[in-house]
Amino acid sequence: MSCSTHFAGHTIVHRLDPRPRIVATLVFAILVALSRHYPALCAGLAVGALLALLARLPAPPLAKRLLRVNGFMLVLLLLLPVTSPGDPMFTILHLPFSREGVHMATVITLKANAIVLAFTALLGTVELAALGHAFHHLRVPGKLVHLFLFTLRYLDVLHHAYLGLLRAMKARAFRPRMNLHTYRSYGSLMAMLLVRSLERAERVMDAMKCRGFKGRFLTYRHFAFHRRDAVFCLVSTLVLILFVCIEWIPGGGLP
Amino acid sequence: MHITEGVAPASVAAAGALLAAGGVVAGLRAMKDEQIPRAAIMASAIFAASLLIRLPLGPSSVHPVLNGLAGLLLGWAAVPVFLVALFLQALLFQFGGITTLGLNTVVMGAPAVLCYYGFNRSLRRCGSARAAFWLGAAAGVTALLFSFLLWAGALVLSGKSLAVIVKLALVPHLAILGVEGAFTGFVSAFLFRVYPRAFEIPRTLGTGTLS
Amino acid sequence: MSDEPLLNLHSLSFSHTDAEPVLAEVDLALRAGERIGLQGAIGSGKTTLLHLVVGLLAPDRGRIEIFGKPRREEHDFWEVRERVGLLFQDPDDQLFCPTVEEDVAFGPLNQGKSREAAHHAVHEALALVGMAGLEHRITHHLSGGEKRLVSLATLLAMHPDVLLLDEPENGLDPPSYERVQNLLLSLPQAMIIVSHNADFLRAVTHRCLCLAGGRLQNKSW
Amino acid sequence: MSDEPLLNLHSLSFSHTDAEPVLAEVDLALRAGERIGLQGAIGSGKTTLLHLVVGLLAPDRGRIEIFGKPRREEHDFWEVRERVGLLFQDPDDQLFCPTVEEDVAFGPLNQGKSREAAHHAVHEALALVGMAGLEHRITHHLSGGEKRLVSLATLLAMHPDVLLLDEPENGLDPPSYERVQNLLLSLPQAMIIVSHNADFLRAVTHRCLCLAGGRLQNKSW
Ligand SMILES: Nc1ncnc2c1ncn2[C@@H]1O[C@H](COP(=O)(O)OP(=O)(O)OP(=O)(O)O)[C@@H](O)[C@H]1O
Ligand SMILES: Nc1ncnc2c1ncn2[C@@H]1O[C@H](COP(=O)(O)OP(=O)(O)OP(=O)(O)O)[C@@H](O)[C@H]1O
Ligand SMILES: [Mg+2]
Ligand SMILES: [Mg+2]
Repeated sequence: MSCSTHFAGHTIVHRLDPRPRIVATLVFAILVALSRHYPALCAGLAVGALLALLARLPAPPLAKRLLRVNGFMLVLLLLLPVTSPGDPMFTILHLPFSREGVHMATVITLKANAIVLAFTALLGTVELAALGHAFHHLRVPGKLVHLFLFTLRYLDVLHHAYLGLLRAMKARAFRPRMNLHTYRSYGSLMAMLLVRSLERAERVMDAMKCRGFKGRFLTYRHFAFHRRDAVFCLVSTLVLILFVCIEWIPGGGLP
Repeated sequence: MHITEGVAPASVAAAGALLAAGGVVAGLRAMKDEQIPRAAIMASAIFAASLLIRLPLGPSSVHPVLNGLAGLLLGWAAVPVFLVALFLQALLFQFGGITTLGLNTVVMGAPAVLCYYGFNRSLRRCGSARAAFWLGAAAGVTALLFSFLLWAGALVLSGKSLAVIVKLALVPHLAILGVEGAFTGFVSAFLFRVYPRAFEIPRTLGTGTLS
Repeated sequence: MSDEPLLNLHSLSFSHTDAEPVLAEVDLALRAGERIGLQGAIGSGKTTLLHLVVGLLAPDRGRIEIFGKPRREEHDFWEVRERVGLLFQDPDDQLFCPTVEEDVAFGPLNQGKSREAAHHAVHEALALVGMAGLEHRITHHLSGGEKRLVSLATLLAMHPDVLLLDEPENGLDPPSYERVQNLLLSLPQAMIIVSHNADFLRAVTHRCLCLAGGRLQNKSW
Repeated sequence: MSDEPLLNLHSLSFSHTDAEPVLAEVDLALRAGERIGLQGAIGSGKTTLLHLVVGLLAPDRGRIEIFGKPRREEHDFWEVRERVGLLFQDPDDQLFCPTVEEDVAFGPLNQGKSREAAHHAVHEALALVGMAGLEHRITHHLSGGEKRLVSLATLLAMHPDVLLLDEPENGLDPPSYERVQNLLLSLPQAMIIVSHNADFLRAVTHRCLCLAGGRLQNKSW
């Protein structure tokens, strides 16, 4: 069991170099976040959906993620039109639904779904350790990259330790209820996990020193930039330019 | 208490990202190379705990936020630690999101740093596990309360009409305060008895390097 | 109770993932007072079998009957866990409270005992494993052998009818090893004991089983 | 080099806290090609002794001489750590990179080797422990035995002159156990091997020492 797995696969998206994927995702997310009009937002959603299809994201987990975002959006869709001041567009049960409210809720929903789809398809498909190395090549500060890589390494160690302790508690007839005994027991569980991990952190530092570590990390893995990556860069640049045209050049993007 | 993808308009998201970047740089400078494994283990613990531990509350359950605890144990390094934990949550589970990553880092990280300044020193000097419990509990409550205020502020800045969400969230969050306080208190008292070194942080805001 | 087995597994199958099964059609009966040894290569599923018995994992197929009742749902196992003590393979999993006393009292408190009764059970159990006087020690600072013995005390304090012990002798130095061996011989409970150590099993158990390829076989010495 | 010991400890004393000392006036010499076994009760200070040798802990009193030079400061030990391989008691402490390949390459890269040379060292070391083909596996998905063998490969990739092995056979099933035993017999390096298992030490080492009460004694079989 693992709580840190990416969407593995062998599609064209999976085989792309992670570095241009990171850059493209970031630029795309920023542009979508900046835009306000329906044509561009719909185009963004289409791009996100296309990427998700290309990456063959498995339906059930993807649906769960989208539900997590859209659950909140549903609340917005129900609340915003009623609570935003403005001209009523229509009324249901005597509640006036304002035009501004409907507009705002729809825009937020479109943006969120477009970004989530693209983000999941492009970055959710990178093996996590490779993502860390890609950050390194993109000049993210070294300490942050190593913090990221170490965090990955210890996620599963901790997860296992947690499962072990939780089972031991259950095996001794523990049942979570709403009382101080429960909070204290979970507190002990968490603290014991921390104590053991903090001590482990010291031993890991020792192990690194023993292997000649003198305060500077050296990376071993490198990426190869293939022709398909060049094609991806070109296509994504074009798509992003087109997106800017649709949103910001008055009437320009659309015939 | 994450700000969901797409909710914050560009200006608010950008302001959050800038603030977070400042905090992360400060945190990285404060963190020595030797502390990287320790910070990483805290990041995994925070990530795992918020995912796995469910504290029963009435008919439902809540997960601990732990940013008060992170501040007590990490100082300024809590900010990059939250950046990493939140990035992983967004990437793997779509809690929060990438355009709101900066905002969420501020919402979680700023109260952590506040707790460091407010409670770390007294915790190191206090004389009994009971005192450690109350100091930890105070840190947990303070951090969560402050996080809620930041979260509410960011939402209201994003659109006046979003204030209604804040009103809806107020009552459940007040209930959570007690649970978070008790939980952080028990963890602090445990650490105080078993591993008091946990509260020693070699150096804060320093002039170290970024890489 | 007499001849009715305390614990009865009928053609139990289990796999951790969709991969090949760890256990395939395992049958096992444990009677009162009986001590059974369980051997098998690394990763053969010994720990998995013990975890199935107390409901920490749910079988894919097969029936589990404990104390004469079938056990299927989580709440069926609540009673089981109060009467069957499981010693974990890694003593670090077992001890999670700050002090020895709190840790040993955790089980009795979960059984609904009063603070006084729990206190009494703690002292009795620690005396039984020869660790009286360690009440206020920090569990985390105990040595490996002490951890193992205190873990055993956490079980005994719950007065279980059955003990499931996962490598109780692993990583012990000779004196602690001998203490564990004598303690097991002196306890009246029925037990299943997992170990890689044939000598230990020969000294402690009545009969020995071997888990291989997901199946249980009788093992002769 | 001939008769000059690789490693020489002179009346070394050490205590973790202000409490009673873990090591008191320990003397030890290790010569080229020699394999020394080290036994002792739980908590007797075996691990502590190995950590002192590579400078992870600093002695309270006494002298450490390695490769003919006295070693006192942190930077004295940089050379020591490049030429003395320490196998940690818990393999989870040893493997900290995401993949096996990166982990094994970590040491050679720190020694200043080029990427190609490191690559070569990785494959050679993995082949030596019989784990060739595991290069791209995620370290934390390895089984216990595999972790142990890969940890050993991380040391061998640095081509050390001395190996310090802390319970290298612990928790292994018979086939892995045998593989480790044969590997150690086939390696040319001088070694100190800590273990609770007398049979293992008898098979692998030339002589055996016992740590008790903070002092080292020769042990006869
Ligand atoms: N949580 C899990 N998820 C997936 N596979 C698991 C899990 N736990 C154990 N396994 C696998 O199931 C198999 C049986 O594991 P188990 O721990 O029962 O073995 P074991 O016989 O106790 O071995 P050992 O002697 O090493 O303790 C192993 O192959 C192991 O890798
Ligand atoms: N970091 C520490 N702080 C305080 N005491 C320690 C620390 N590490 C070890 N000790 C104590 O020092 C003593 C020696 O420990 P060490 O780990 O060297 O024993 P060991 O011989 O390796 O035991 P084992 O066979 O269990 O591995 C033990 O009593 C232990 O409790
Ligand atoms: Mg097992
Ligand atoms: Mg040791």
